[in-house]
Amino acid sequence: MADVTMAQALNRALRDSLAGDDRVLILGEDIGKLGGVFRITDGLQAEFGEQRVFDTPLAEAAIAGVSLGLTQAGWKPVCEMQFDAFSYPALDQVISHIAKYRYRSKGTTGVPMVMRIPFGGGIGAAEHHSESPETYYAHTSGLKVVVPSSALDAYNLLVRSVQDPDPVIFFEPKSRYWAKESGDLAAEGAPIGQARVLKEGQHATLIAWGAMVSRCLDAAEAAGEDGVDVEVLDLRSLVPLDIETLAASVQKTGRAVVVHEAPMTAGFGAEVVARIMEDCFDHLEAPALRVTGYDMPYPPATLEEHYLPNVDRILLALDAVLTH
Amino acid sequence: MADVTMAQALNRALRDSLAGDDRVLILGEDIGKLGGVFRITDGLQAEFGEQRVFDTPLAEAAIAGVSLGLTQAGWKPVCEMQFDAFSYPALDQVISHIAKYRYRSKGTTGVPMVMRIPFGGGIGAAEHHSESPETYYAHTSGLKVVVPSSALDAYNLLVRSVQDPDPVIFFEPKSRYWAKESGDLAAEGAPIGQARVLKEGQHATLIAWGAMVSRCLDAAEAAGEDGVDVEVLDLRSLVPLDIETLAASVQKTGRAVVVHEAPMTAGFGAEVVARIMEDCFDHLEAPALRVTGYDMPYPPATLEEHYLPNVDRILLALDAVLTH
Amino acid sequence: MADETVRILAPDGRVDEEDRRGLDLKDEDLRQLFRYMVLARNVDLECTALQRQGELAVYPPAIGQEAAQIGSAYALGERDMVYPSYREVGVAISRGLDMVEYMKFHRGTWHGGVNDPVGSGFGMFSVPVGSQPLHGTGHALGTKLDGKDVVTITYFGDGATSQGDVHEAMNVAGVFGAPIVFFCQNNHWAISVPLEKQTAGQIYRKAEGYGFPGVRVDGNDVLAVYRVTREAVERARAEHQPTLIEAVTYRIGPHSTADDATRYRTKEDVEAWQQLDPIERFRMFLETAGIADQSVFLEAEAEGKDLAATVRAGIQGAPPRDVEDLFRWIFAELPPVLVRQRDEVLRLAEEDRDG
Amino acid sequence: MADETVRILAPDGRVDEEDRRGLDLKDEDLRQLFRYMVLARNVDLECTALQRQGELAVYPPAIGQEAAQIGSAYALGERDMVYPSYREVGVAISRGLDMVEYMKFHRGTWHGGVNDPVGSGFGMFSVPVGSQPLHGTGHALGTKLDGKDVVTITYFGDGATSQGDVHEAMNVAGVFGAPIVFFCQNNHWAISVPLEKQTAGQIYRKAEGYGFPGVRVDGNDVLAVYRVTREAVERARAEHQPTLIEAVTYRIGPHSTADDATRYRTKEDVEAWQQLDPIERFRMFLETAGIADQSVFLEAEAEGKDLAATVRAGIQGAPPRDVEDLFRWIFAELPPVLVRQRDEVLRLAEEDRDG
Ligand SMILES: Cc1ncc(C[n+]2csc(CCOP(=O)(O)OP(=O)(O)O)c2C)c(N)n1
Ligand SMILES: Cc1ncc(C[n+]2csc(CCOP(=O)(O)OP(=O)(O)O)c2C)c(N)n1
Ligand SMILES: [Mg+2]
Ligand SMILES: [Mg+2]
Repeated sequence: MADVTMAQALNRALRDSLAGDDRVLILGEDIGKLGGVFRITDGLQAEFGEQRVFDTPLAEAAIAGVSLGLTQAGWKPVCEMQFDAFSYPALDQVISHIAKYRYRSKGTTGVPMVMRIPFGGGIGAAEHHSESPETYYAHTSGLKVVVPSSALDAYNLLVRSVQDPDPVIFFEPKSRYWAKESGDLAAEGAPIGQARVLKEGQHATLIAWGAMVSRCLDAAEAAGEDGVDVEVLDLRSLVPLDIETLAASVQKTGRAVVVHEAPMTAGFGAEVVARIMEDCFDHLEAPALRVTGYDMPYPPATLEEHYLPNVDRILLALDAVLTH
Repeated sequence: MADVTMAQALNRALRDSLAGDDRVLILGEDIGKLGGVFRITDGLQAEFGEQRVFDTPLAEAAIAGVSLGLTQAGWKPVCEMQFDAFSYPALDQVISHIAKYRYRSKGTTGVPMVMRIPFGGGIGAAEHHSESPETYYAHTSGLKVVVPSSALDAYNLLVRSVQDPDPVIFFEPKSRYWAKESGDLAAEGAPIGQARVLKEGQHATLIAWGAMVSRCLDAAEAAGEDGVDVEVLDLRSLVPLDIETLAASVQKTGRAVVVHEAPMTAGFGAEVVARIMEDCFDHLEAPALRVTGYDMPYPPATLEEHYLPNVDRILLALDAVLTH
Repeated sequence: MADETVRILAPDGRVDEEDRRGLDLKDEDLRQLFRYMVLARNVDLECTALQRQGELAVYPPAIGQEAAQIGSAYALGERDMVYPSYREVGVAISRGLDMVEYMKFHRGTWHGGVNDPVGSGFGMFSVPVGSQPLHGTGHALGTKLDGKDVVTITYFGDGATSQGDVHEAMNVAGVFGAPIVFFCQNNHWAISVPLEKQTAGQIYRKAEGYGFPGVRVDGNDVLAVYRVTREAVERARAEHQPTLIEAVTYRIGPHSTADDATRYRTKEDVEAWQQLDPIERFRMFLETAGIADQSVFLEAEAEGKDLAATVRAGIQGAPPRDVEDLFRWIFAELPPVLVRQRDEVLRLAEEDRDG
Repeated sequence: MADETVRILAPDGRVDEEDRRGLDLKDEDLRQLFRYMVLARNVDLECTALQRQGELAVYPPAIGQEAAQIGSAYALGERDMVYPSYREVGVAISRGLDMVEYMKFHRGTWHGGVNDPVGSGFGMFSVPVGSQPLHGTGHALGTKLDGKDVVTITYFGDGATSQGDVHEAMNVAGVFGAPIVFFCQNNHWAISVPLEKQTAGQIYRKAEGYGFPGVRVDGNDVLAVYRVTREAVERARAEHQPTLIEAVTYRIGPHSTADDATRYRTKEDVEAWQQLDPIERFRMFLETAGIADQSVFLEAEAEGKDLAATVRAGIQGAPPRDVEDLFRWIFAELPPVLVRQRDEVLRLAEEDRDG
């Protein structure tokens, strides 16, 4: 049992996937010799060769569309979008084809591919490098949308994503790349489609995914010091969404706050609140609230601390639902 | 006071905008001689010339990006995406530039353009011609997102959109293009950012936009026959959202159902429910529910009736909130 | 058409004998080409009629483009793969697809065109213009990685050449040496937008920028189309080099049955091209060269009528699919949210049936 | 570089005298070109240093690309408009931008680069690779519609040529005869991806497909760059014809200060190009031709150091903007939801300040 960062865990998941299944390919910008700008693919080209791990021209629509084509030649491509906002040129291929091909082809032609997207803020990056576009994907029927929050689960989820028969959009919380977790790397964690209760509690439920999970854990700890017993739910999988675990938790606590980095309006937090409304209404002691990024373009690095949900804002919201 | 279809009203709005402001331009695919596949731009090129109204090459990213460039040369472009799903190739330009340029340029360089997108199903069209992508846009900070539901308001909203200093994504409900309304065309209706109560009622609020508004009115009428007095709210403007009118109505009735064609998960209905949760919780007698398209790619034409919210499904949801 | 356009058959059916001898086509093949073209024409006309009668929702006629479609498809090997747009009825016929299934797309009973794209070697209809060449490039790259002896061909229109995706597909194919043929049917129109408003360049010369050959061919000359495609296919197979082919032809019909082409072009525009009809041209050649006679022509016609009748019989009154099918193929396994949604739909459908 | 590459100055500073006389540049202009290049080099190096010292978040060095940037920008008229990427420090300097404001992008105090893109004739930084040529095409089309005597130039890299947007921009510009110059700095790298993995074609020959001229120029030869850009600008102005220019140069530095270029290229790769340094080459020419002497060179250096010092002084410790600014420029008028959000942020910021 050693400490491992999320970046290392992801790298290992890719390595083990390449080693375990000779139909797996890795492609993207700068993922070869460079090993990716975050080094997630470090060493993979050297180990598996340029046929299995290769750089593409600088064209995200092409990376997506070519990946789809590769699946139809029997491959399982894992492609990388270099940063969140650079996945947008690929949206048409994702929405119009990758998400729809199984449906369109009456189930004959699934799309077993993974699109990895490093996402989110908090790393002091330039414009277009800190966005949280998960809603665009979660609203696109036919895609699975997965977001790990810790190193070990990142390994587990990525290996499972590569094995999944359907297209998985795999969001990697950049600001957690270097966060460590102790344990063995194994794809033995919860499958895609299950949420995890990371901390049990009785008074309120905090719901998050990606980088906001650790922030919620921090908030829960702070609240605990004031005697408030907060449950923390890591959704992990936005699509399929684990309504059962979500409803069970909120029905128990009667109070919920969902936290995400993306802007509030039509963010995935709204979906979580809507599900709580539908499935937990009679158990609610207070309105389920959202703590999110604001409805603005992602701000410049030196101001991002004001934009991102922080422990204070989460505690304020907890206070609001607890005192309602 | 004559009967006018929404298609005619939109055509007149564009005509009057071109006539009233010589900086207005119209561009898109097949919008010149053909007058657009729905004839919304019929006769405009003949009247205003090929300098003001012109066809572009078949490239939606170009239409969007070139429109942005045109604003920086002092023009007010109104561009057309031929169908909903064909707006996706332009998403990168919309999200990364059109929505952000005012912000990025510290307010010096707004983007006074309109992107018209005929949207929605119910017209028996082929794949990719019936989608409801409003969530993608509503979740993109920096855009206004507007959806008329009737001919007169379509005129009013389009004229106002063209005059707006910010980028407006203007969704046109295709299945209502040929629906008539009686009255004078004038930009004297409610401004962008205000919802309209189309029918007052005491027992529950139906909330919709675009083509689903008339379906809600039908449902309200049917409910009325059973003595249920339903209020119908036409949001008109998803961004900015008129939370005041929304909250006032739901606080009054205590019951709400939101209806849209787009798939449920992370659809804009979730945002409406989340706002109701936040602003009306103590007034709610029942959970606010959603009646939406299902979480699937838009189905083939011969099955779309099963996908689209219909009066029966709306009545079922009304019943659920009324009997909760 | 400029000098650089490859042509074997003159519009009056005369042929450059040397060119012809250079072709690896037996008389039998020539008759087969003719046959496919006639089949395509018949099915195409029938489908336009079926749409007028309300049996199809919409149909995009391919009339006039038969030489481009049949000539190119005939140059493919059995296991080669096609990524089409929505107008490739001729390609589909000569690849042996089930044309009733194919037309169900246009009836709106399901998306896509055929059941199993990979199995049939014919990708699903691609409606978003210009999006499918990327799939073709990916497929071609995939077969190359496997060392398979498979060539991929992708069809798209003149309008599609304006799309970024088409550029990206060609560029990527060039970089990876993907065994693919980019086959552009320049039919002079993208709905109402004429070629000269689509690009100021020459389509086939766009290949220069990608480092592989670009060829322009008379798209109404089935022999020339066959020859340039054959060469391109061989180049792809043997040298892993892509080719861009611009087949210059004309959209004789409207963009689709929903289109009113009189709004943007004249009868004269069309008539000039009707003179260049690819089937009649080829027929004259076959007759003059003594390769086929009236009986062959009549037989092809009859077969065409038969196929058209089969399509009509298969499509006429074809029912919508089961409501359950709505939910069958979204994911390999239906997640809980969709189970709820399916149950609602099935309940409602049943209630409907029951009264 | 192949024959077709335009060059006036040999790497050793020798010049084709006839070529040189053909230039509309006085000795004064030549000294000015040199001055700008030296300013750019100095600011560039300073900013790399500032980043290392933590004063900038990240910086993309332009070292080695000064001739391409200065030579092309010098060919513009005063009212012409630039749509840059993120590496155009030399263009910015020679267009007279406030370089402290410019660098605030790299400090992360705001996006975009300068205050008023239209007013300053210099668009905002465009980070999404290849996205800005479309804005340039739109702007150029807009000025043409107004009959204005304005030319637009847009800068992008070799990597950007793979993007669909760049293709679409050139194609649309060709169709509309937009007065624009597409200026590609082929610096051989897109982060770690070398040119040969970016495209199998020649960049300048991509213009063939769009029906306008494509020119390749030695991008380390400021005179040749000036000449081809001048010609392109005049062609745009007088004939409304776009031009694609490929300036062949080299990214001497890492992609950005965050990049470790040793992972993908050797010292030797870089050294070969360091021999071709554009400033030294031009200096030798100026000296040999008697146009400038040591005093001019020293003066330029001194001025460069001054400008670098100004940038340093302006940027060092530059505070973040006010929290209020977060909400100032989202819409012309702040809608209710954002008013709520702003009030929350301001309340929290105040509480923070108060303890
Ligand atoms: C991305 C996209 N934009 C717009 C459309 C609408 N549309 C359908 S076909 C067509 C014209 C296509 O022209 P071309 O590529 O020349 O092919 P052709 O129809 O002539 O065979 C257009 C604009 C579409 N299907 N996809
Ligand atoms: C759409 C997009 N994809 C990826 C990136 C990440 N990225 C930033 S610069 C760069 C390489 C650009 O290469 P090139 O166009 O040659 O310009 P250069 O940096 O060499 O000046 C990449 C991949 C980006 N900024 N935008
Ligand atoms: Mg065409
Ligand atoms: Mg480069």
